[in-house]
Amino acid sequence: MKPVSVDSAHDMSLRIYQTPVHHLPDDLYVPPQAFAIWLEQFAGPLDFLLYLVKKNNVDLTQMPILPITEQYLAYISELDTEHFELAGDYLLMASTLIAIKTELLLPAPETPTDERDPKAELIERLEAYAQIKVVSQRLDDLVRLERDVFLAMVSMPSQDIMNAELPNYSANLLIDSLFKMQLQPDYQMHTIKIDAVPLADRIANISRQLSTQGTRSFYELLDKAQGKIGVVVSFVAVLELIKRQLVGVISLEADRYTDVDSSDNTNEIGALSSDNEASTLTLQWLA
Amino acid sequence: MTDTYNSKQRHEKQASPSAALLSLTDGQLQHLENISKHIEVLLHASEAPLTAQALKKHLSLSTKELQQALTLLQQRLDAGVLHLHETASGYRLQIADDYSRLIQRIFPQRQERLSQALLETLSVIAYKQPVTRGDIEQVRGVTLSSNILRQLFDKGWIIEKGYKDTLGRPALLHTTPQFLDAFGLSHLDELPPLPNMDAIRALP
Amino acid sequence: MTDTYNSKQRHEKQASPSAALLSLTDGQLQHLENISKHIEVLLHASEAPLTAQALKKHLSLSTKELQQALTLLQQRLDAGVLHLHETASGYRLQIADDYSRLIQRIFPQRQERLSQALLETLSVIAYKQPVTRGDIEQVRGVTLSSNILRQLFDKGWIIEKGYKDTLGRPALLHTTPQFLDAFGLSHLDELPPLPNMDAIRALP
Repeated sequence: MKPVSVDSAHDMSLRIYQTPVHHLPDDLYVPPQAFAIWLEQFAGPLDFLLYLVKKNNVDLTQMPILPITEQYLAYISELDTEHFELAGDYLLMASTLIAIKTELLLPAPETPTDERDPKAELIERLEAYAQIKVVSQRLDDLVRLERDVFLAMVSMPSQDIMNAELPNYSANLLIDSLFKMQLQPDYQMHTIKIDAVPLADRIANISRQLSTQGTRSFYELLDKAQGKIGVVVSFVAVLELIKRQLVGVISLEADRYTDVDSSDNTNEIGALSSDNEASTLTLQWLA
Repeated sequence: MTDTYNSKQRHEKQASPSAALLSLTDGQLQHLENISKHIEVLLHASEAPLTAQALKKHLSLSTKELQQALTLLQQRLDAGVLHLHETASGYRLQIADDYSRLIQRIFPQRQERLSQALLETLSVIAYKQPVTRGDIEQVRGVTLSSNILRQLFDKGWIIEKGYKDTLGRPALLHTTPQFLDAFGLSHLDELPPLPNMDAIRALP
Repeated sequence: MTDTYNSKQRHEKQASPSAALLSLTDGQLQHLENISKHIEVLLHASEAPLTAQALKKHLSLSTKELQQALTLLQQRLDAGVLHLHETASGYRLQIADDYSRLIQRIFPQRQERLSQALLETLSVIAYKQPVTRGDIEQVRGVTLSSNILRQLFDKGWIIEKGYKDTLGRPALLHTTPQFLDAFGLSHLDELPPLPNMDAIRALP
């Protein structure tokens, strides 16, 4: 993970994608494809800038912005368009550097402005980042569970005995889990609150139904066992899916409602539909 | 608490040469004691059950050493709550059956609830089998915790069979007939059709 | 890695009243022995460390009974390879650190390595908490990949709690007790110190 590995790759002969790499010269010329890989060693543009500062052998506060900008841009220009995705953050930094450079080249304004000195700001960010980088190393040096010490794993008592009360699982649980994996912005999945009907589960379940069946009415998507709260959560789930453009509304047909099995739960559902026309919301999978 | 404990008896019968241990010198016994501790460590650390073969290979043991050390291990475990369980796929350490009620009482959800991480891992194995650990990590985008694999092995839902012919020859994971049973399937073909994940993933 | 493992020492110190066990009758000792086995079962069966509080509640124990039973448990474990470890969020059973190298050698896949990106993200959260995703991106100068956050959530090392009162009310991230557990810390105060800025400026 250290930039020196460019040099340490020196004595190897290897092939990165289509480009044979017999040796990497010290002046850091790297073939374009290999460059993308080389860049991946850095945790980002700030890390890369730190490397350049260090390479120029200067104190961070004395950072010579002009040569460093030149060097930075020279490296980044090596990136071919295929790797723009990787380059996004690097390009953003490039534009910051160019802005700073431009500012430095322009004559100083006669009246001092309120704006902060962008160079000072950049140095501050570099310092803050360098601090985090050092401390992340220190964190990594701590004795860590599952790297330096290990939990003891044991099996539960015999399956037969424990299984006596085991429920059977539906295979749809598997599919729903895959949907969740793909659909959930997972950092929300872990919010701690007790939902009678978890939204994430409804989203996954409705996605599965719609993606396999194409079109369904809102009513058909409900899990009748979940009661009123289930209707509300399902509605929010549908809105979320519409927002993500996974699901579209086909029609609000009038009076289809009565076609739907009008047994036990309809009262509850009916009570929620806002007006007497009892129009049906029909949804379609768009993905 | 223990009398009906058949696999223990089975082990003791097979290992009845515990008398044979009596004829060993202190030095030899100490050596075996160390081996038995190493075996205990590996059984605690392994995701999948370990075969006699694997134990012998990892610790460079003869068959006799292994048997003697396993006998010692079982003797030591008898003082606690674990026992050495031999399954078709190898040895593992297991909480004695007598404690199943205690566990059920205190962690009732432990049996029923399958965590999202466990389900995702299982789904990837079920749909893409055979897969390596690395494949699963690739699909899920996170490192796989040993604990999850261990749980899947414990439930008997997955097994290791064969190796992928790449660097490190990682073991290949498959689902088992017990997995099909637990999910009410009679054949892998009956798994619900996989939605088009690429389409979903590609969406903004 | 091994000898300086202070919480081990801490536990041993605290559990020194093993002498007190000598004055007990056989019946009392048998009773404590059973309790210690139940504790062992619960610690093995639990997905997370168990606090003294939880153990007392589950097994209806007095503080004194718990302490005595834990002492007995550690004595019994000493004959084998496990160690009773007290962490920020309770007791857990782990393999004694003397055997770490053996495990690393035989099951290299159990050694979880964390990428620099993940460690940096975790550091920002740990040292600057509570932070938003935007704060992390600002410090690191990189778009935050959802895989990294997902991994941190998956491990239970971070949680979302509360919102920042700015545009969009972004969620605030905090570290959890599991994070402390995983890094062998009992309190956030014990995090390694931040390097001072002068040292940072004069980079090596």
